[in-house]
Amino acid sequence: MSGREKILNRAVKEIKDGMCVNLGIGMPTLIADRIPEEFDVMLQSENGLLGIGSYPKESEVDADLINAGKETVTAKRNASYFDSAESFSMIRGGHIDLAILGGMEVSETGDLANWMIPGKMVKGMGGAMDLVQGAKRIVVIMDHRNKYGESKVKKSCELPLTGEGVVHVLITDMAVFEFTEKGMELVELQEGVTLEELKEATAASFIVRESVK
Amino acid sequence: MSGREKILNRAVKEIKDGMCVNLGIGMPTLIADRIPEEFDVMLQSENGLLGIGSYPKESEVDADLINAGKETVTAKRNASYFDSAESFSMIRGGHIDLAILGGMEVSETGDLANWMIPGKMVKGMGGAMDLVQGAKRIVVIMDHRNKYGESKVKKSCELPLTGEGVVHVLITDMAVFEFTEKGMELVELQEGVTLEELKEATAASFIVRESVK
Amino acid sequence: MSKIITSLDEVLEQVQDGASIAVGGFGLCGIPEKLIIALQEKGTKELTVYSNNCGVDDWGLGLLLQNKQIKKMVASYVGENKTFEKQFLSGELEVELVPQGTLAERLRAGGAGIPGFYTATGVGTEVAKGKEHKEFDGKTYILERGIVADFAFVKAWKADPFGNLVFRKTARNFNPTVATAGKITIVEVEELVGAGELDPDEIHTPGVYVQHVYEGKTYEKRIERLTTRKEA
Amino acid sequence: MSKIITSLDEVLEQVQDGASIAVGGFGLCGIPEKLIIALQEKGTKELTVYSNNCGVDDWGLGLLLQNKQIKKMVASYVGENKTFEKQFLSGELEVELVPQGTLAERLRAGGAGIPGFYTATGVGTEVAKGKEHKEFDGKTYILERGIVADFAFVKAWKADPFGNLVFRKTARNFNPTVATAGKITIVEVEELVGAGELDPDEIHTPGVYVQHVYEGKTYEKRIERLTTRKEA
Repeated sequence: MSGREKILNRAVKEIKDGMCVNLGIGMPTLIADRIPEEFDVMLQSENGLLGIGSYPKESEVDADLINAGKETVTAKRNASYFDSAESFSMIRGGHIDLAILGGMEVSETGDLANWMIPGKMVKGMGGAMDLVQGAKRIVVIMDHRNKYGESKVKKSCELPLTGEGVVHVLITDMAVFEFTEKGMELVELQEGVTLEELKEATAASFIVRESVK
Repeated sequence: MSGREKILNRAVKEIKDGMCVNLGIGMPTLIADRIPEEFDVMLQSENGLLGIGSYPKESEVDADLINAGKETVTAKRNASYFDSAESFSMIRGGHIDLAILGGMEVSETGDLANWMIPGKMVKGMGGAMDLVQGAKRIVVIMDHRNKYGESKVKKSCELPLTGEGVVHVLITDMAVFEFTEKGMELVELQEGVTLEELKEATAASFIVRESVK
Repeated sequence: MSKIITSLDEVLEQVQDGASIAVGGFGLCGIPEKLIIALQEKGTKELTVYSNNCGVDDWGLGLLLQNKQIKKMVASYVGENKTFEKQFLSGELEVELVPQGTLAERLRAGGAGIPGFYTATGVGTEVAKGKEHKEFDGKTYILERGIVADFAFVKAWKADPFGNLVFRKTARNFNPTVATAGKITIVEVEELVGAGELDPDEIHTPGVYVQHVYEGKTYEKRIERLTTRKEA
Repeated sequence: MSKIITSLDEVLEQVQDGASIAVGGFGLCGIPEKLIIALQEKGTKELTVYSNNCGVDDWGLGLLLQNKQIKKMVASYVGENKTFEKQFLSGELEVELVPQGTLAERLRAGGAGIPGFYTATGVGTEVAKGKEHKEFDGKTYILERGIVADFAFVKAWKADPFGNLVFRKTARNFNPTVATAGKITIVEVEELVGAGELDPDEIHTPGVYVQHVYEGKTYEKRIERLTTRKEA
């Protein structure tokens, strides 16, 4: 199983029946297909749709119906459309149960950086800064290391922050961490990863939950 | 012509074709019937209706359709319904061209008191404080004197204020005043009233526009 | 995961003495009749109620007043109610009068995760006393706080099983605003429709704000001021 | 007093160099195509534009960029546009990046007469720099300002002669919010309907916010990312 597969398979377990969920652009979007069919889950798209359906058949394509990644989509049963102010009232007001977002860096205090790299062209934060402050639970998914093999799980973020102390759960291809009052806590190792390997690969300090030892 | 008739006849002249207008509860509501039929005027009701129609025929009465005075009404062509937050966005955001409100006292600096009398049971300000701050133009209509013959047009209000320096036009049974940078300015005398009578009946200091002299 | 409930009693079990409740309606129009009656029967006390009005003596929130269940009332206009007057004058009832637009905006802000906002409404009046004043572009405004209530009681016209709501005419009023401001939002409707039967473009309140939906029977819908013109 | 206009040129005469314009749309979805093209043709310069995105190189607000009409862009995401990148890096274009929800709320606040509000969005980030911080109930928030623009450019689906608007699906997005935030709001629609033809319960934007309505023909409605699944 690829690292990405491991991440997605673990991430989907965060989604419970009945939840309203926002999946970030990119890798998080792929989680949609893995949600158990028997679940009643409403996916929110911050441009103004609660109840994202599958991609349309070619004959169903509608330029007036896109998701936050600007992809053509459909709406599922019981969906609703609304304007952008309403959409972020939902998000900021804590009415979205869960947001799953991609990350560039996560710090041991739960800071998240995922919107810009200094020196590179700035694209903008879109709705990410609103989501990390508003959704009830923030799950970040990302590769544990960058392409140079350096830890993306840091003592403190080097990239500009998206939010400070906002991450509840971090899921990487190596492990799953929760951020609690105790600090950053390892709660699961991905299959085939040892605690020693993880410590080697991680710049952040973390505590190890009893169940993992 | 009764004092009330004079007030209503003069007040309706403040309404121009194409305006969106809020008429306060009580005497201002009576202005609706005097708006020229050829005018396209939309009356706003702060409970959530733009485009108040006439009172319903008995067969048309609908408990779900009332005005801010809790009277059953109808909706006219091109009307819209909306929620209370939206209704006051319209008002507070300056999208209502004109509000005509009743008054208990008006001061020479344009303060308005129209919501409570100390010692009497407080009923509440309803939407009056929002209207006086939000509507583009505030016209107050009231009798010039109270039942004891005392001036309701004061140097400063004795009753608790609804708004400070908010009145643009004051129409009484004796005169019409505008509030400008110059101060309170007499712009019209009601028929049959002399300047001397007005001065006698008015506690406030006012200047007299050239055209009235 | 249907949100439909067939009895209000069970869900009202959650409403404990001392709870705060935001209640929809304007006058007697669009009030959650059934929820108010059920709460009267339950007898929960020491309530803080946010609602534009407080009903009349024998209907709407007046029923909870009569039953002495309300400790504090936050409203913009309370003029139609003798019970209210008595309890207020005797000091039994605490009252906070809030301009109507400020009340609507405070509920909207609470629901939208906005803890405070500035408004010119009330500047220079008793409403401004004790509140932070701030100038923006040369004009003075006061700081008002968002309201989040433990519960929201909402009356809608139609709902689907996800809790998407549609309101009718001016019975909409505070209902959609209140629906966003409750930690637990309970909605009573005249008609429950099947999944997918509401047009997604015409939904006034998305179901994300709603926890429970109850279909009420035979709405009384009292009229406060019946005004008519002659039949032509 | 119909608000219907049959040419955009006349009404755009009012838009002078240096004007600020709030523009609806998300990506290329629900953008006011005709207004943007007409403004490109008019050539008005030194514009400040408030819009979630800035189009692509050859469509939407990208057309105004190409034509060097925009001095300052206030947006949440501008990633799809090489012209933008070039002008930004060369310093020709001033850019203010605003979180999407904060941008929506700032426009909504401006339209609603709220000069400022507090939000947690952006606390601890670059967005918070230089902004007032305030604690409410132990949590830190920053003060954000309402936006009022000289003009609002809106794309709706249907309108009546009073300017009541109905939007379609996710083409609604920023359009209703922007409509409230313009001193002069100009709306283009796909279909103009007769007076009274819109159901008052289903109007998304009441006409009070709208000054001019224009019926556009043959909308291009470009799709940025065509994603499909196989036909069954």
